[in-house]
Order: sequence, then C-alpha cells, then structure tokens
Amino acid sequence: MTAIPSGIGTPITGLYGVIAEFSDAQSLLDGATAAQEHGYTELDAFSPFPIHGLAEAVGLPKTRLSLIVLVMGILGGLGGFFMCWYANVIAYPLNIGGKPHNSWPAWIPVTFECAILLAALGTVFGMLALNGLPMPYHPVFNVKRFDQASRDKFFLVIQARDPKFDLYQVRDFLDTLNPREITDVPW
Amino acid sequence: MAIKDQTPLHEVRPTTQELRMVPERYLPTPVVEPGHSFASITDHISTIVLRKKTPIGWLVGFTLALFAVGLLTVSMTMLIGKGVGIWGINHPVGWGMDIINFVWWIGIGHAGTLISAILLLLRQEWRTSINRFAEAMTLFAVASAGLYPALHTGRPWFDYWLFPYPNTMGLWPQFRSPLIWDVFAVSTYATVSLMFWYVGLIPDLATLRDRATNIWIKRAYGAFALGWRGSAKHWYRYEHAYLLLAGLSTPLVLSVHTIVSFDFAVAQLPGWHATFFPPYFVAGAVFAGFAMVLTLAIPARKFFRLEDFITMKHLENMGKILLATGMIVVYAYAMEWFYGLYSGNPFETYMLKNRATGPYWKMYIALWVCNGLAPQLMWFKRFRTSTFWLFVVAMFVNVGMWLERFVIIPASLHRDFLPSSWGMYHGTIWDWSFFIGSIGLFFCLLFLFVRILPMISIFEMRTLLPEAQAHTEEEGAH
Amino acid sequence: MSERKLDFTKFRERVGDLRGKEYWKSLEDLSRSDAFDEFFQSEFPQQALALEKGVDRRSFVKLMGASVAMAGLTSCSRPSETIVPYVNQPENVIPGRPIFFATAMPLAGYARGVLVESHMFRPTKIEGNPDHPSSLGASDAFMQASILGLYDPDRSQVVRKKGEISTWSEFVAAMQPVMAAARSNGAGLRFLTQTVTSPTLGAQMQQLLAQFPGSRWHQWDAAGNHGAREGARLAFGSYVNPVYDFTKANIVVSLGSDFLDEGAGHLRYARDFSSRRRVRRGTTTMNRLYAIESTPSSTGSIADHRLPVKPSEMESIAQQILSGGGSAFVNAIVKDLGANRGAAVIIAGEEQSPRLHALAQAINQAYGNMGATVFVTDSPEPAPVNQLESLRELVRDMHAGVVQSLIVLGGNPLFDAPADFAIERAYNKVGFRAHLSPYYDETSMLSHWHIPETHYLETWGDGRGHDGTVTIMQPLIAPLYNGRSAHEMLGSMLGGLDTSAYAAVRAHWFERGATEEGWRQWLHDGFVAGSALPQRSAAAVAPTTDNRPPTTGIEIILRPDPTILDGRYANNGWLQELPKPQTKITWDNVVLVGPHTAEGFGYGGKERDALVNEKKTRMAVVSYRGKDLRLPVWVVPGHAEGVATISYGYGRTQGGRIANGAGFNTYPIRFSDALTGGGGAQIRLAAESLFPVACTQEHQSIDPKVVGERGIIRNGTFDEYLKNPEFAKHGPHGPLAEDDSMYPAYEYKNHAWAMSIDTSVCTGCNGCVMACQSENNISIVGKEEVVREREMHWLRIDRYYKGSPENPEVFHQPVPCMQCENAPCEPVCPVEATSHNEDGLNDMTYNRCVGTRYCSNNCPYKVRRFNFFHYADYDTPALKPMRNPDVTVRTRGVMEKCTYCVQRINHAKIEAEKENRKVRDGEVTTACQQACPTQAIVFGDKNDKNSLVAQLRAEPTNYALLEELNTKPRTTYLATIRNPNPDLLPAAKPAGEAH
Amino acid sequence: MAQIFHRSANTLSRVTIFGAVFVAGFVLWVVGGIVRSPYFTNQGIQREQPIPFSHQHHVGGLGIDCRYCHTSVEKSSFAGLPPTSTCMNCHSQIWTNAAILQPVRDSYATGKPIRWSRVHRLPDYVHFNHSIHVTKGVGCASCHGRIDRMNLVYQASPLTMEWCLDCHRNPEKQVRPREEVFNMDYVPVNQKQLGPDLVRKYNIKKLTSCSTCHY
Repeated sequence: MTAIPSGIGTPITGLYGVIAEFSDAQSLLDGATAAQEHGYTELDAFSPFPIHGLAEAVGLPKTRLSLIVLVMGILGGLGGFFMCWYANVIAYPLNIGGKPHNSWPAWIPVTFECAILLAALGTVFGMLALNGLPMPYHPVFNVKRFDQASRDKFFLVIQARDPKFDLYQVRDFLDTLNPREITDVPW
Repeated sequence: MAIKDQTPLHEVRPTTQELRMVPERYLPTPVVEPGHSFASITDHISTIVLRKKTPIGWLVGFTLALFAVGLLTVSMTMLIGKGVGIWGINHPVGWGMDIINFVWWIGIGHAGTLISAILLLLRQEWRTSINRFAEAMTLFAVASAGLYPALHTGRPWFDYWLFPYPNTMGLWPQFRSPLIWDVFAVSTYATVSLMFWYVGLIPDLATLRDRATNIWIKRAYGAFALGWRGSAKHWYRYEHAYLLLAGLSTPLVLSVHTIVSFDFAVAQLPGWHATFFPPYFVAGAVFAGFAMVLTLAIPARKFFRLEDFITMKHLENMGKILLATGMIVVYAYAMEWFYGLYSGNPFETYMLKNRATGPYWKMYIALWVCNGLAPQLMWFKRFRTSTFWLFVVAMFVNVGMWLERFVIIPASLHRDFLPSSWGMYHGTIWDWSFFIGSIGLFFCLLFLFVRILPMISIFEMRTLLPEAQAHTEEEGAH
Repeated sequence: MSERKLDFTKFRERVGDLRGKEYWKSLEDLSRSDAFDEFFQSEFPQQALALEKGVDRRSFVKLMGASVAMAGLTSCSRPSETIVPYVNQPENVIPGRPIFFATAMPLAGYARGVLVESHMFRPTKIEGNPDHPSSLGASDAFMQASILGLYDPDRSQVVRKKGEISTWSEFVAAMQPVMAAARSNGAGLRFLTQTVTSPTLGAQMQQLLAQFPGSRWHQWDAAGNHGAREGARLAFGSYVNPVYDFTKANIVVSLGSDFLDEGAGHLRYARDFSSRRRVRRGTTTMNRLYAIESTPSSTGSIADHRLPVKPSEMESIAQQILSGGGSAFVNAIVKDLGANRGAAVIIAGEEQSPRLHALAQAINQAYGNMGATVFVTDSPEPAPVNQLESLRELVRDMHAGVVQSLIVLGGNPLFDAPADFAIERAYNKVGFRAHLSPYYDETSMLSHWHIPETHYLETWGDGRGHDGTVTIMQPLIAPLYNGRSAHEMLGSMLGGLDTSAYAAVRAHWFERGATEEGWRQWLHDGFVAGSALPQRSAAAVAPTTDNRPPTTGIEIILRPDPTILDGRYANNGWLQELPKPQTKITWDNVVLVGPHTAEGFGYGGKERDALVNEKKTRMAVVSYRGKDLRLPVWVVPGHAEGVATISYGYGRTQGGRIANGAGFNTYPIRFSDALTGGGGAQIRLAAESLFPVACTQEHQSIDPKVVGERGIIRNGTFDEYLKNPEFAKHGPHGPLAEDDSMYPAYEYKNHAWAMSIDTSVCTGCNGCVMACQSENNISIVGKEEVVREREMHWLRIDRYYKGSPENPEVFHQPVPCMQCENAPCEPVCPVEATSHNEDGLNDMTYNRCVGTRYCSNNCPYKVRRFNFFHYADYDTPALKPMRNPDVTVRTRGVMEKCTYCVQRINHAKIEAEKENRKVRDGEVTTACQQACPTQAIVFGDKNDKNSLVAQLRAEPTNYALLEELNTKPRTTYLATIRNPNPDLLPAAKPAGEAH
Repeated sequence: MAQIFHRSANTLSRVTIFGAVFVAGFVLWVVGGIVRSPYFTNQGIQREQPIPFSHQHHVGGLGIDCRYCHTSVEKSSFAGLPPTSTCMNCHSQIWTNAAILQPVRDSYATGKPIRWSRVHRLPDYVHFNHSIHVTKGVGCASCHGRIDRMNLVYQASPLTMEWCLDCHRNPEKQVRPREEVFNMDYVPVNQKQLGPDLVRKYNIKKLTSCSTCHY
C-alpha cells in the first residue's frame, strides 16, 4: 500500500487514527456522541477518570465480566467443598473426636473462602483479559501530549480501520468539535 | 513541561479567601477543599512520590522501623534455634502474645478493605481520599499478622503440612480445625486485598508513568501500569470489576474475622466458647481498624500537607464509626456477663469472676477504660473535630483492643476447668521483641508505600471535582 | 508374667565375657570406641535407630538456628548406618523382645523384690515381683527411678587414690600392709557400713572380724529406722522385728507412722491395708484409720480421722490410749480398740522415739493384737545395733586417734553424720581411709582410696525383705563403670581364689545347703521360698513414764526427704523432679509449717499472692540451738501448729551435676541427741527475699468451693454409701444421657480400653507417676522450667483439700489422659496429629505434630504436655540404652501425653492376633496400674463385660471427671469413701456433698 | 510522549503472566517427583558390605530358607540378623579358606561381630513388627522383593507411608497363604478370589489408625 491518502474506507499503512484533544470532560463526551451520530464506529475516548456515559458514546458491547465471576465463584465453592470432603472422607478417613467423617458443617468456611478467592481472581484477570491488558505499547502513546490523558486532558480518537475513515474528512470533522489540538496517530 | 509539575508544594496550595469570611462552624466540611483542579490534585499527590529529595522525617522514621525489623529477625533466629519456650507460654496457657498479636493485627487489617468495599457499595464519597491508604495499611497489617501463626508452631519448618498437597504420607489437613480455616481465610484475604489494592492503583500508576521524568522510573511504573491509557471502554469494565471486587470483599472481610473468632468460639474453654464471638470480633476489627487509620492518617495528613484531601469530614466520620463500633464491642462485653450469669454454668461464672477479680483484673479494668470509656468522647463534636483528641482516643482503642485479646486468650486459659492445673502467664522479653518487631515491619512497609506510591487515589479524587460531572444531552435535558 | 521370666545362668557367661574388657574402664572411652556402638547396636537395632535419628534431629536443630530455608530437610539426610549381629547368639534370646529377670532392690538395707525388664540385656524398666512378700508386684518411686541410677553418667567410674585415677589391683596391693598390721592386732581396723540385711555380707564381716582380732564393725544409716529398732528392744528386750498384718485389722492407729509410704514393708502394707478399704457392691465392712501425726503424710492424707499434734505430745497421747482415757479423739480410739480386740494395729513411725514404739507395742499387747495382727520375728539384720551409738563410738575412737584404718562400705557419713560429731576432723585423723560408694562424693573426697560401687543391677548379692524373706540378687548387666560390690571388697580382704561377689554369695548359700536346682529356682522366683523369719512369742512391756520438761518455742522435725531420702538419690533427676507427695514441691527442700505458725512469723496474704502470681515464696531464718539456717517457707494445711518440718538430704556439694546446688543442707542442725529434731527453735522471715519454688500444684490459688461445684472430687462416708450407693452419681448439672450429641456415637466393636481409678485407696505415693516416666521415656525439664509450669509428667496426682486449713481432709486424684471418646483435642488439630484409633484410644502421633498447642488449650483436663524446648537428652550416650525402645523419644516442639501405654496394648494385641484370639482381661497392664501398691488403678477392655474395669465402671460410685462436658472419658473414678467414727462427727453431712 | 516500551513488550508481558501459572505447576510436579525418588527413599540403592554376601547364591542357588538366618522373624518385631556362628555352621566345613570369608572367620575367632551396613531402615517413630505380618500371610518378597535374585541386597520398595497404607487398606491384594510366605517365587493364581478369602480366613483387619505404627 502507499502512504498517499486514498479513497474513503481504505486504511492507510502506518496510521492508527486521528486524535483530538479536549480540555474538559463535557466536550469530550459531546464530541464522542457527535462522532457516533456522524456514523463513525471505530472510536475510542481517553480520560483521566471514568466518565459516565462515555463508553456508550463510543459504542461498547455488553461486558461478560459478571458471568465469568459467577462461574469462577461456583467452581471455587465446589472445589473447596470437594477438597474437604475428599481429604477427610475418601483419602484418609479418621475418627476425629468422635465426629463423623463427613462433618460437612465444618467444610463451610473453606468452601466459602475458596469461592471468594476464585471469583476475585476471575474478576481481576477477566477484566484485564477483556481490556486486552497488559499492553505497554500502544499507538496513542506516540501522541506527544498524550501523557496529559492521565492528568487533566481528554482525547477522542477515530481509528484508521473505521470503514468511514478518510483522513481529510476525519480531520475536518474533528475540527468541528473545536478541540485543543488534532494529531495523526502513527502506528 | 513535566518539570513545571515539580513545583514545591506550597505553591500548589489553593487559597480560599472568600470562604474565610464566614465563620468556620457554618460551613459544611467538604471532602475536598475548594479551589482544586484535575491538574492540581494530580500534581500535588504525584509530586509527593516523584520529587527527588526524600524528606528527613521520612528517613528517620524508616530507619527506626528498619531497626525494629532487625530486632524481629534476631528474635526469629532465637525462636527457630531454641524453640517456642523462649516465650512465656506454659502448660495451662498454650497461647500467649503470639496469638494475641496475631488477632490484634488481623483485626487492624480489616479497616482497609472495609472502607474500600463497604463504603464504596454504600456510595460514601468521603471514603475516596482514605481508601488507598487504608488498603495499604490492611496489607501490611495482614503481613505482620501472618508472622505469628507461621512462627508460633513448635516446628515451624513443618508448617507446610497445613496446606493441602499430595504427599508421600497420604495425609491431608484436618478440615475440622479452625486453624485450617484460618489458613484459607487469611491467605484468601491477603490475596484479594492485594488485588483490590493493585487494581485501584493501575490508573494512578499510569499517571505516575506519565509524570515521571527519568526513563527507568517511567518504565518501572509503566510495567505495573500494564499500559493503562484511560480508554473509555477500559474505564467501563474497570469500574465494573472494581464494583464486583467490592461486592466480593465485603462478605470476605466479614468472614475472615468471623473465622478468626472461631479459633476461640469453636473451642470449649470458658471465655472462648461463646456464640456471639463472630459479630463481636468483626465489630472489634472495624473498631481497631479505624482507630489505626486515624492513628496513621492524622500525622500523615499533617506531614504531607494533605488537609485538603483528608478533611475534617473524614476524620469526624471515622470518629463516629469508632463510637458506633465501640458501642457494639462494649455491648459484647456486657453480654458476656449476661450469658455467664444467666447460664448459671459454674465454669462461665467463675471465668467472669476471675476476669474482674482474678490476677489479671487490672488488665480487665484497663480494657473497659480503653474500649468502653474513651470512645464515649466521640459523642461530642468538639472532640470529634479535634485531631488531637481523635488521635488520643485512637491510641486508647489500639491499646484497648490488644488488652481485649489478652483478656480473652491467656486470662481465660490460665484458670480453666481443673483448679489443679491453673497457672499464670507472663510475657518474656522475646514476646515483646516479637511484638515490637512486627510493628517495625508494619511501619517499614508503610514508609516504603508512602514514598513510592500515591497514598491517595488520584483518579478517584478527580471524580470528586464538580468539573468531573459531564452529561449526555438526554441526561442534560432534565 | 512368670513364664516371661527366664533361667539366668545362660547369660551369666555373656556378662562374664564382657566383665574383663578394657573398654569398660570409663564411659568416655566407651562412647568413643567402636566397641560401644557394637555394644548398643548389636543387640539393640531399634534403639540404635532411635539414637541415629536423635543425632539427626539434634544437628538439624542446630542448623535451624541458621536459616528457615533448611526446614523439613531432616527427613532426607539418611546417614548410612551399621547394624551389628551377635557373634554367638545366647539361647532363650529373641532379638527385639524383652525378657524379665527377678532380683531385689536393697533400700536402707532391706530388699524389695523386683522384676527387671531387659531389652537384649539392657535393663530398661523395673517392676515389682508379684511373688515377693515385700512387693506383691507393686513398686514405688525409688524402685522405678533406680533404673536411672544405674545409667547415671555422673556415677563414679574409676578407682581413685587421693583423687588421682588408679586401679583396683593397686588398691588391693595398698591393702596388704594394712591387713598385715591388723592381723596381729586389729584394734585399729574399723569397718563402717549402712544397715545390712545381707546374710552373705554379714557372714563375710564375721569372718573378717575373726581374721582381724579386735577390729570393729560399725553401722550408720542417716535415715535408718533408729527409733523402730531401739523401740523394739525397749518393748521386747531385744532387737526384734515387728511385722503387721493389715488384712485382719479393722482399726488402724498410726502414731506418726507413714506405714503406707515408707519403711521396708510399705508396699505390702499398702496392699493389705487397701484390701480392707475398697468399697464395692456388697461390701459390708471397711477398716478405719486414725492418724496422729505432726507432718502431713500419705497415711494421714487418707486417714478417716487425723489429729495434728506436736511431736512432744505424741508419747502422752499414746500413754492416754494405753491407760484408756483422754480427749474425745482418744476415747473414740479406745472405744474402737476395745470393740476390735485382736483386730487392730497400732503402729508407730520409723522416725518416732523408741518410747513411742514401745508404747505402741504395749497397746497392741493390751488389746490382744500381739500374735493376731502384729507378729514379732528376729531382726532381718545379721548384726542389729544402735547405729547412733555405733557411729558415736567410731567417731570417738577416730578423734582419739585409735583408728588407723577405716573401710567405709557405702554411705556418705561425712555428709550425713550428726553435726555435733565433727566427723570431718575425726576422719582426717585416720591413717588409711577407703570408701566404696557409687559417687565420688563428700566422703570420697577426703578418703585415701575411693572405689566405685556397683549398682544393684550390676552385681550379685542377697538381702532380706521386711519379713526376712531372702532374695538372691543377680546382675542384669556387667558393671557399666567398673564398679565393685561390698562383697568383692570384703572378699579381696578375706583372700581366696575367687573374690567375686558371685563366688561369695553362692558359697554362702551352698554352704547352707543350697542345691543347684534350688538355686536356679530361687533366681527364677526372685526370692527364697519359706525364708521368712519365723514368728517368736514376745510380750511387749510398757516403758516407764519419763517426765521431760515441755518444750518451748517452735518444735523442729527432722526427717529424710520424701523423694531423695537422706541424699542418696540427690543425683537422680527423676526423683528430683518428682512432686513430693504432700507438698508437690520439686528440686528443693523447704521448711514446712502450719498456716497459723506461718502467720505467727509474718507470712501472710502478701506472701501468698507472690506465691500464686510469681511462684515465689519467702526465705526464712530458722534459729535452732545456736545455728541459723536459711530455708524457703512453705505452708502446709494440716501441719501441726508450733511445729516446723525440715527434711534433710539436699544441699549436696559433691553429689553430681544434678545433685549439686539443689536445695539446702540441713544436716548442720541434726544433732546426735536429737536426730529427729526438738524444741526451742525460732523462725523469722529473712529480709525481703523471694525464692522461686518449683511447685507443680500450689494450693493457695484453689478455692475449695470451685472444686466442689465442679464435682471434681466426690466423696462420702461409708454409712452414707450404705444408705445411698448412688450418692456420687450426680454432677453439678445432674446426670447425663448416654448420647447427648448431635452426631451418632461411634461404635468400638473390637476393644474399648478403659481405666478406673479408685480415689478411696489412692495414697498419692507417686509410684504410678514414676512408673509412667520410666515406661514412656518422659524427659525431665529442670527446676527453672518447672517454675515456668512446663513439667512433662504424663500422669499427675491432683491433690485437693477440704475443710479447715488447720486439719483438712485430703484427696488424691491421679489424672492421666482421659482418652475421651468425644475428645476435644482432636477436632482442633489442623494436621491430624491426634486422632482416635479403632479401639477408641486417643492417639498422639508425635512425628506428625507441628506444635500449635491448640489441643492442649482445648483439653479440659490439661493432660497434654508440650516440648517447649529440646528436653529429651539425645547427647548423653549412657542414657540411650535406658530408654524404652518401644516408645518414641519426643523431639522439641511436639505435644505428648498419656497413651494408656499403647505400646503394651499393641504388643498384647499382636500376640493375641498371632494366636487368633482376643486379648484377655489383665493381659495388658499399664505402667501406672502395675506400679500401684493399693491397686487403685485398673485398666482393661470395657467391651468385655466380665473384665474388672467393666465391673468397676458399673459400680454405683463410678463417675467421670467434668462429665457435663460430654467428652465421654474412658478414664473414670470411683468416689472417695471414708469410714469416720460417728462419735467424732460434728453432724452428718449430706451425701455426695463435694468440696 | 514517546513510547517507553517496545512493541514486543505486549506479547512478552502476557506470556509472563500466563507462563507463571504453568511454571509454578511444573515446579510442584518436579518436587513431588523428587520426594518419591530413590534419593529420598533409598529405594534400589546397593550398599557396600564388609562381606559381599549374596542372597542370590544362598537363597536362590542353595535354596536356604529365610528363617535359617533370620530366626526371630516369626516371633519378634525384629527379623533378626544371623550371628557369625550361623555362617560358620557351614563355612567351617566348606570354603574354609576362601579369602572372601576371612572377615567371618576373624569375627568368629576374635568375637568381634561383623558390622553390616543397614539396608532397610524405618525412622524411630515407626514401629514395624515382622512377626504379625508374617503370621497374617504377607510374603517376604511382597516388601523385600526378589531377594533370591539380589546379589547385594537393596531396598526393593520405597517404604513410604503411602506405600504401607496401600497394603493396609487393601490387604486382599497382597496376602498369600501362610505356607507360601517364605516362598520367593510364589505367584498367586487368581488373587482376586483368593485374597478376600484369606483376609477372612486369617481375620485380617484393615488397620489405618495412627497408633498402629506410631507411638
């Protein structure tokens, strides 16, 4: 492919997208909404703190995190109980203080803890996995002022792989949102 | 431009002149002093970590803590070399300061997760500026607590037998034992707290990554920031996960001290064998935890000039919690007497009589003073809103909670069922060296934490600012 | 038992082989030489293992100091070790199985028959000989502990000349001129022995005295029963030996006598006495014991009526009884005696005055007990003398310089002779001083020659029991430390071809008509059948009344220490750490006083608190006849007021590593005219001086009310029992249903081991405690650790008081592991280190224990013992062969406890399994049960309805300790029943009232 | 702001996170293997002996019964080691001047026992009784392996607790008729049916209580 900008919808090599910097949350949110109404789909917005509604504005699929956690929790619980039961009933049954081998009430604490543990692990690693983290290298880090994204600046990027992507149109469109600055984001 | 962020603290301090006109008492105390911007918050907190020169105060404190840790290592060598006999434990009293300190620390270790999780679920905004700190405290308290169960055994080098693993003996742990429950509860608690704390740190680590100037420091923070870039989608799942973790931690934090209380409640010793121990212990844990948060937050706030973020509102709220949980604990003490006397069980009755009039009566009285009387000051606003008095009360509670465990453990053991085997318990120098050592370990970790990590959650502070409120049209409409 | 005993002669050769070997010279050599390893490992593989392991652990523990990382690696460091067979395997020896030999233990001269368990010719355990009249299978603490005495590494190991290492042959050479000189005129040659009952030794002495005309034989035993001996002469005109038959005695009056716990026949007497005291279904009669004494004793502690009196009042009370009138107490006795003519025993204590003994016999005479319950025989001693006068004479001659050479056979006169004899000065005037003794002690120090004496398990010998029964003592092991016996000493002086003890004893008896078969029979049985001395008719005459002036000030009683006696057992760690029967003090001697006397000199509440809280008492200064003695004060309920009891035997300076520095030497206030003490003493508290006393059970903290409301001790009178046998059934919370549990009870189909302890007959004598220690390799921990409440005894004897501190009722309650069916200790153990076995035993698996101590915390009976430090001695080679190879030696950091002697149970089960049968009742005896003189402890299978234990558990007086906890203990108790005289009861107390 | 990590860091970081899990698992697996290896169990290790006594020759070759030397195996916990005299019973007649037997003759002459190096060794806290196992029909070979084929004796079984338990839990898999106990090359015909019968016949209990071996 050539580096010369070509027709609409054709991705450009070496270009990740075009990014616009805003200095307040409201204009980022508005911008993102506008971009979506304008028909762009491959959007992403960056902010120093979670902004309510922004995710929807950049179009987010329903997350399956809760499901993962539920499953892990159940697995943990079953696993925990099985461990106790197996160890004290199957593997080596002993008469402990006249209590029956399967003193199930005594298994409850361990069962519970195991459930929580696995659920929590599921939560954290699930979240990271869904977010595609860790990702220490990312194109947006090429943007000079992007380090402000973790301070007090807000960014909206329209990715080059957006079917509607056209470098000039995108630039123009972003300009209409009167951002602080517009930059091309190289790969 | 990063250089510009390295400006000394006092220049960042906001001025709130117009507010000064109005008498203090008519003002609602906010969770962040006005006049702050995203930038100022970010810079103020991250600068504490990133500034080049380390304050003398920090160095001094850290060194002291290190000495204590040295003492701990010496004590550990003694213990493993000679045996637990170096402690004051004996035949009626099999557990002494080892388990007292364990329960004391683990109790303290409850505030953090509680503040983060429960208050988050309860949408208590004011938690924001203290949760990070409290969580760190939790972790380090749990670390100190963990020392004791691990080392109090007669043959610590066989501790791994407490974990379930396939072995050539064909043996497994005995899952009826509360000690095994402890193993699971405490390790789970440690793991989950750590993850909760770390997840909370990720965006701030990104902030530090971006603020730092030195490439290696950038890389260091960057590595742990996992490449966080504040993407909206990430934020969305992140908040989701954070909420879920909170939801999981809440029952966990309750379960942990419940299970610790089982160590005693499940036994049949008069003074241990009581059904109300779980709630009583949990309340005690919160009580102790908040006391410790106050003990640490008040000086830290002064030292690092964090008055704007840890405002009087926070301190006052914690004061209220002290009062509330304190009352629960006192209620438990009272119920102990009720059960004891109402049951007519001679063992229970004698146990209480012995607490009040036996050889350890001084301890018991002191316990009531520290945990019963001292918190009553919190009824009054002028004490609640005075850092001095808050600190004093907090110290009383710290001591009181230690005494509570002393009264429960040795003071119950030393006179149990058969008078023939009654005895006495006195901590030895090594008991104390361990205690001091564990405190040293705790502070050592704490000092490191405040030096290399933001002790206040930056991104959450940002959300507290009015500018953080953005609305989509449909919302804006109404 | 008897079929396990074995004809001995086979292995005598073997011992003979070892005898001469050079490497026996000293223990140090031993431990270095290969021969040593061979000696142990060859015949002792299991033990050898234990040793190796021990070494591992020890070095491991050292490593542990360095780093935690090393943890757990111990298991993989397996040294390649050697295992060594016999060259010629002795017959009758099955490797790995113990055999039992019969012999006798001489104590204060008198022999008690014992059976010695020998693992591959290594004596490991002493039991009583069931057939021996002085033992009947019972054993006391001294018998049990004597095994430690055998292996004691501090025993003297070489002949010494003026302290320098020398040899036996040099000594014999050195004797020649002495004997040569004495042959013409032996006046300068003297022998000093302790009390002697050995016929052989007696005969040897006589020969010597004949050989050296004019030479003299003196006897001195610091704790020898001087009073009894002289009393007998006073009453009967000659040195005779009264023997009592308590089986026929309905009434027993003890005049300061501890006949249940001291004296040559106490094991037998305790057995006989208890046979009339056990209350079972259908029992209609019970004997009654009146104890009149000053210092609380075991006998007094189980008496139905006890009267604390000053020693000076003792004789007058006896006089009153004789003359038939006096205080209510006396009248009651007189009435009872009258009603039981010929069926009562009046017995005076060994430490009591000759007059009292004479009076006691006169009373027996008056009430027709003579010949009915009291018999008189000739003295078992070949040459009974007034030992005090005998020693006085010797010392006088030594001072006078008449004595040129003195041969001291045993004993430690320079330590235990009366203070006013100044014996040390006298001794140094003697030109040739030879001392035979097991330790290089105070006397040896000042002797020209010291010869190590053999332990009784190392030598041939003989001796007479309390009734004169002869036992031929046979060695079970070659002398470990190259020792010589008295027989050899004398033999070498008498000359002849074979001067060995074997030759001497054998010759003595074969001259007196022994036959080879007979001899074998004697050795096999452990006594010479029918050798008891014949009764002789004798009439006791009451002594003339003497009118001594009443004493002033505090009266001092001097008596041998209850556990280390006159000091001879001072280096025996087991006995040092054994709680003294009445005071529960270890490692020390104190001055015992009654509560009021104590308050009298200012020992009050403050001091008591210090005792309860810090285990520290105050030092007192005892001023007696111009001497000041500093001793710790100890208050004993029931101690006569105005009287202070001080025991002698402590304060050794040359007793060995354990003996030295323990306690206080009280001999300096023992004067020849008042061997058992006297009046005129003052006691004052020393200036602020707290002294830690290692007491395992100080009573000050115990509120009697607590003991009562918890139903720990349950007691009643015989009359109450007859009215309502069930009086002890109800605990504080009423009776308990069999299965008050949310879980179904376990079924123990095969065996269900159980123990029943009859508190009525327990005298608290400690025999069981010591037997347990010996059987189960229980470590001692030392005074400091006992002060810190870390003693390791698996079996303890709890002692409770009831009533006024001036004269309380005393109750003894032996507490082993209760072996609960619902054991509280088990569910709390995280690693399954304690669990139940198929017979319902509460197992303790030492090697699995990580030492959380949770089980101990949760044990309501506090019977679990924890190794806070590395108590077990893996280092001392000499102690290794002593240990029971069937019981693991516990390491640091593990919990241990009573196992019902599971090693014995398993052995019996295996033997039964091999014959495809069940274990028979009585086939398994626990160590404590076997030792108990009064048979208070019974063990067996409660599933077997005919077993004794099952029947006892069905007794109406059977109760479980803390039964309301529903732990379902396998160990249960029979309530204490006493038989007080209705005339002396203030008012009948409600049945089953506990205190 | 410049990139602080190279592109490859992305893959790298993910690999490390998930890799860690597998590494941990692997380590545990290795440790588990090691504690069961001869290094720990001493299984199959031949030891230097003062005299290269060959069971293969004496048992396998000459067919001497185990009990001829290990006399107490039926009576005692300890199977017993042959005294030198036992060796001399034969070797005073045959091979009377074989150099290899010099130590035996020396021992017999001097009375100094032969010091074999121990092959089977249980810790001191394990109490094993030969006689009961023999009586209940546990063959020598079941634990000691084919001694008759060993030139120098080595420990055939791991002697770990789980190994003991395996038989204590399922004796029917191992027991053989009493008369076959000392038979080295006994091969069970249909153990499935014989085993349970013997268990019933010999009244064999499945003892897995701790105090069966530890006390």
